[in-house]
Order: sequence, then C-alpha cells, then structure tokens
Amino acid sequence: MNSADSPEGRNDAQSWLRHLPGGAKAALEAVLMVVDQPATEDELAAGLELTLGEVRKLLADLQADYNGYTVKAPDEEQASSAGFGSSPRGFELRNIAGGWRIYSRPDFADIVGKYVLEGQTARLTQAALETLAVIAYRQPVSRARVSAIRGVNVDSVVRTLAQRGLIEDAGTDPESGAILYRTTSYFLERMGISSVAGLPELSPHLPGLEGIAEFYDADRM
Amino acid sequence: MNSADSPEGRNDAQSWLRHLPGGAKAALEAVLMVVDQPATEDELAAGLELTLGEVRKLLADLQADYNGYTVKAPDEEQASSAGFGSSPRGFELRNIAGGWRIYSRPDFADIVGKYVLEGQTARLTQAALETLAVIAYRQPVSRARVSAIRGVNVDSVVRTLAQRGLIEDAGTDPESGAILYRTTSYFLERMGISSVAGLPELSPHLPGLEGIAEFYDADRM
Amino acid sequence: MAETKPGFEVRLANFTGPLDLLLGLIAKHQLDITEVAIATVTDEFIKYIRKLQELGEDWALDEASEFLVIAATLLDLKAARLLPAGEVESDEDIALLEARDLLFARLLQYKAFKQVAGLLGGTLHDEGRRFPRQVALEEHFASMLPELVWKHTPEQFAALAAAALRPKAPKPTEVGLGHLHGGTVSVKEQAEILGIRLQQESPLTFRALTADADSTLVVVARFLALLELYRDRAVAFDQLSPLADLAIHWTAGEREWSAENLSEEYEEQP
Repeated sequence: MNSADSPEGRNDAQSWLRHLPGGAKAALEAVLMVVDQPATEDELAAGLELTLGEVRKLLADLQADYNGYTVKAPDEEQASSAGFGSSPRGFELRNIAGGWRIYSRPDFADIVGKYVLEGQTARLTQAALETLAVIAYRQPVSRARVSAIRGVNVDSVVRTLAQRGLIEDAGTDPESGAILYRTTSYFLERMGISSVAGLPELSPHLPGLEGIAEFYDADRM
Repeated sequence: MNSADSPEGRNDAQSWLRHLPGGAKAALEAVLMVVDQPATEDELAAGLELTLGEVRKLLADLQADYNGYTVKAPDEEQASSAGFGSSPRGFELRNIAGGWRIYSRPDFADIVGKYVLEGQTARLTQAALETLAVIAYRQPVSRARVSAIRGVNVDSVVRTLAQRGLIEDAGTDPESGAILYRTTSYFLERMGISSVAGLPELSPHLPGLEGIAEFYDADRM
Repeated sequence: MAETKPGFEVRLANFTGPLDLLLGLIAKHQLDITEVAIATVTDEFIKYIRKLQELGEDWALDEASEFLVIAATLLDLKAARLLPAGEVESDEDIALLEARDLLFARLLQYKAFKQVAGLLGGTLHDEGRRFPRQVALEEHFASMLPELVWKHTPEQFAALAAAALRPKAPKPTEVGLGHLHGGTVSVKEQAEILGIRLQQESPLTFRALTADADSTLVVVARFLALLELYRDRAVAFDQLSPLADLAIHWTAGEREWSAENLSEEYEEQP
C-alpha cells in the first residue's frame, strides 16, 4: 500500500478515487455506511488515503448535502450536477464523541422508533440523572464523593449507570483506594457532544461559589 | 394512531408526512438508513402509513436517486428541486430476499474492506470472552440481563460476537420483547463439543450456583 | 428507583435525599437560603417523621440513616445560627461559621447539580430522537475478517463463565467516617444531668456546666441539651455582652420537667 505521506502515493490514490463513480466523496460515504461507532477523521483519512484537510472538506460537504439547502437560481444547475439536493435527507452526518457517524433525522423519530426497538433506552430517573451530572462534572470521582455531593447513597444508581454504559471504572484513587468513575464515549454519543468540554457550563448555576472545589476537598469523606 | 386502512387515517398520515422536511421519501430513507434487518415493503408501508404502491414508488425513486443518472437539460431543474442528484452515492438501496436495506456501493468494496479490516484482531477481547461465557451458560438471554450480570453495557460486544458468528438471535422474550441470544453451531465447533449440554458443569467452579438465577432476577433492571 | 421513598412523595415531588428535602422545605417556605427559619424547617421535619410513625411505617435502614443525616444537617444549621453575627475570636467559633458556610455551599452546589441534571435529561431526551446507523457488517466484509484464534478448552471456558457469573460481592464502598465519633453521647442523658444540676443550683454558667466534660462531644451534647431545655421552657439564658459567659437559669418547677419529656428528635424509637 502506498503511504499517504508520499506524494506519488497520494496522487495514485487520488486519481484512483477520482475514477470511481462519485469520486472520493462517494467513497467516504461508502465507508460511513459500515462504521458502527463514530469514525475519527484520522481513521477516515488513513482508510481513504486522503489528507486530514481533504477528509474534513468532504465531511463538511456531505453534512451540508444531507441537510439540504436553498440553492439560488444561478447555482441550482451546478448544485444538481455536483450531486447536491436542496431538500434535507432522512438522515444526517454528525460529529459526535470525537468521530463522525450517520444518524436518522430527529423529525422522523416517531416513524423510525417503530423499527428500531433496541437501543431505545428507557428514561433515566431523576436520581440517576443527578448522579450522572455529578460524575460528568467531577470526573474522575469516587462513589463516596458523589454521595457526599448528593446527600444520599448512590451505589445502586452508579451500578445502573454502569450497566447502561454511561459511566465506567476509571481506576482507583491513589490515596483512598476507592474506585473512580468517569463518563464513557457512549455518554457523549447519547448527549450528542464531541467531548466533555461540550457539556453546559456549571458555573452559572453556582452563584459566587468559585471556590467550591476547595470547600469540597476539605469536606471530603 | 390511525389505521392505514381507513381513508381518513391515510389522508391524515399523508398530510402529516408531507409536513416533515423531505416528506415521505425522507421518512422512508430515515427508516432504511438505520434498520439492521432488511425491511419488507409491507413493513415499510405499515410503519409509514402509506399504500404498498406508494412505498414501491418511493423505493424506486430512492434507488434511482442513489444510483445517480444523467438528467436531460429540461429535467435537470425539476430533478434538482426534488432533491435528486445525478452522481451516484457511496451507498445503494438493494432488495435482497424480499427485504430492502442500504448497503455500501460495491465499487468501493476495496476501500471499505481495507477500512473494516484495519485494527481487527483474530482474538476475542476479555470482555467479549466473558460475555460469550455468560451467554453460553444462560442462553437464551437478553442483552439487558447480560449487562446486569457483567455490570457493564455489552451492546457493542454482543454485536462483535454476532458478527463473528459465535452467537445468534433466538427470538424475543415474550414478556419484555427484548431480543434473546444463544450460541451458534460454529461456537460448538470452536469449543469442540457437540451440543450445549456438552459444556462443563459450572458447579465445581461456582459453589451454591442454585440460587444464582433468583439473585440476578432480583437485580434485573 | 430504590431511592424514591413513597412516603416523601406525598410531600415533595422527586425526593431523593436529605439535601433534597432541605431544599424542598426551604423552597416551600420561600426563604432566602441565608435566612432559613430553622425552627420552622425542623418542626416541619419532625411533624413528618411523627406522621410516618403514626402510619406505622416500617423504617428501612436506608431511610433511617437518611433521617439521621437530615437531623445532623439541621443541627449543624441550628448550631451555626446561634453564633452571634458580630466578631468571632475563638477557633471553635470560626469552625462553626465555616461549617455553616460549607453547608450553604453544599446546598447551593446540590441545587446547581439538580439544575444541570435537568439540562442533561432534556438533551438525552432530544438526542434520543436520533438513531445511529448501527447495522450488521455486510456479509461480504464479515467473511473477510481473520479467522478467530481460539485457545480455550471447555474447562477453561467454564472457569471463565463461573468467574463472570459469580455474584459480585459489593465492592467495598468508602464509608464516610467523618460523621462518626469515638463514643456515643446521649443528648437526653446530658439533659438529665443538666436538669439535676440546675435544679440544685441556678443560675450556672455554661462554662461551669461543661467544666467536667471529658470530650468536646459532651460539650456539644450539653449545648444541644440546653437548646432542647430552652425550647421546652425549662431554662432561660442570660448573657451580659456578646461572647460573655452565658448564664443559665432554671425556670421550670421541680416536678414539671423530666428528661422523658424531651423532644424525641434525638432519641427516636424505631
């Protein structure tokens, strides 16, 4: 296989892709059809022997393509011949949990839900949501610490969240030896965000308590 | 929900679909994009509350759409505004054994194959082995139950095991409607035994196993 | 969910714990978090426990410990509130003030997480309307996968199954020990001691009443006992200036008061 780093290799791959019907964009689309977890831009670039920049450009094109857009009269002909439609597709391409993946469009959730029984997850209870929130914002964090923040025992809720794949074991605290928990990439997928940094800010909900972390460590049980 | 047989119901459903972005075609596309098992025309018509004729017409439209075609000048504008492109997509809609599903386009089989094989190992992970062991000794069993026993989400591991031909669908649980899994004859072959009854008894390894079913049922989510 | 106590749902929606109950009570009385009328909150809470008892509810261990946490939290608040608002000098006073701030901080933090949990729930719900494409690998590609390396004998496999199926002993939870003390000190017993002493000699200073205390815990218990006695109108306080010695007068008649009358807040019988 030619290395993507060698100019000759790249040219070969590109010209090869160009000769396929639909070109590199369709090839990318073909790969997206078989991924069963978010595919990173690196993986896609390596698999298609394209540069990161090229892959990003193609992903953005596909995303816009699936979302549809209103084309102005002069561009319509060009848009059409390039394979662009103006009406949104039933699916969308999203960048989630660090990778790209095809999803059905939420407008059709009621219809799609009739066919896809698995994966439709039961709603989380209030207690589970609050525990998940504490873990998401304080990770990696021990059960005892979550308990202290929530004021109740969280053992069974933590077990449920782990079974649902929303949190996982993140090693043990070097000091106390307690198991630490963090959120999973499945959690990011379910939240539709790229990384934990994409969570809404906690500070607006914590008026005048910037020093809370210190408070907490002092109070740690 | 209105019955598809009642004319009033049909009209309601149709007008409802028409109001969704992309209309009935996008709704059909949404379903086809995420169904795992090929869907029959009957199933699609029932779910979308359309007549068989309408569904067939839409399927043909989508198939042509994905395959791309050379539009003649007078049709181009119309085609474009209807959301049709002229260049083939990376995927195609195929009718196999009476069911419709979207597949990656065979032209890209080399690229897709290379992508799929990348990073694949010939060994099962510890998580996969343990999950397989639980399924082997508790079959037929749902994913939720295996998750409860293992304490982690097993969705992707179960998918891997099914892909490897070690486990298969064994119908649905009459109570919960969840898909049940059992081991396959390929699994027996790899184990070198002739039937599941040939699996070694667990008792020597697991004293007091009698009460285990109750234990886990009590914990069942 | 195991944590939702049906009894609490009558009073507060979505009860999940002591902090929740406190927040709920505070919200219910529309009180500023820094101006909590502890007495009201405490009375409300005690009324609730009594009602539960009248209904003959069984006390689950979890529930009982949650009550203890609430009681402790309320006591913390109570104690902290009794500090004069002015200058503080002793380390103990500062510690009490810090405890109060910490408690408010905890409540605020708890409230913040509750709000964020609401946002998370909304996002999870909205995102649940998108279904990922997650189809089985096309047979053509599945057949290209490398043949599995299988090295396990049936016995090894069985051992693996046995390990995976063995009921997991609950992993040791870190038990919060911060609230545990060396020995147990009964507020009721201390109240009895104080009652006897004050009936013999009144007034007495708090200093004098605690002179023989062999631990801080006994001092705290006697302080709490005095609060109880005060509530029962058995004693009156007299303090000439802030942080001056606190004089305690016995105001109840000799036979009017006994430790048995003491509020059951501390000595609840199951």
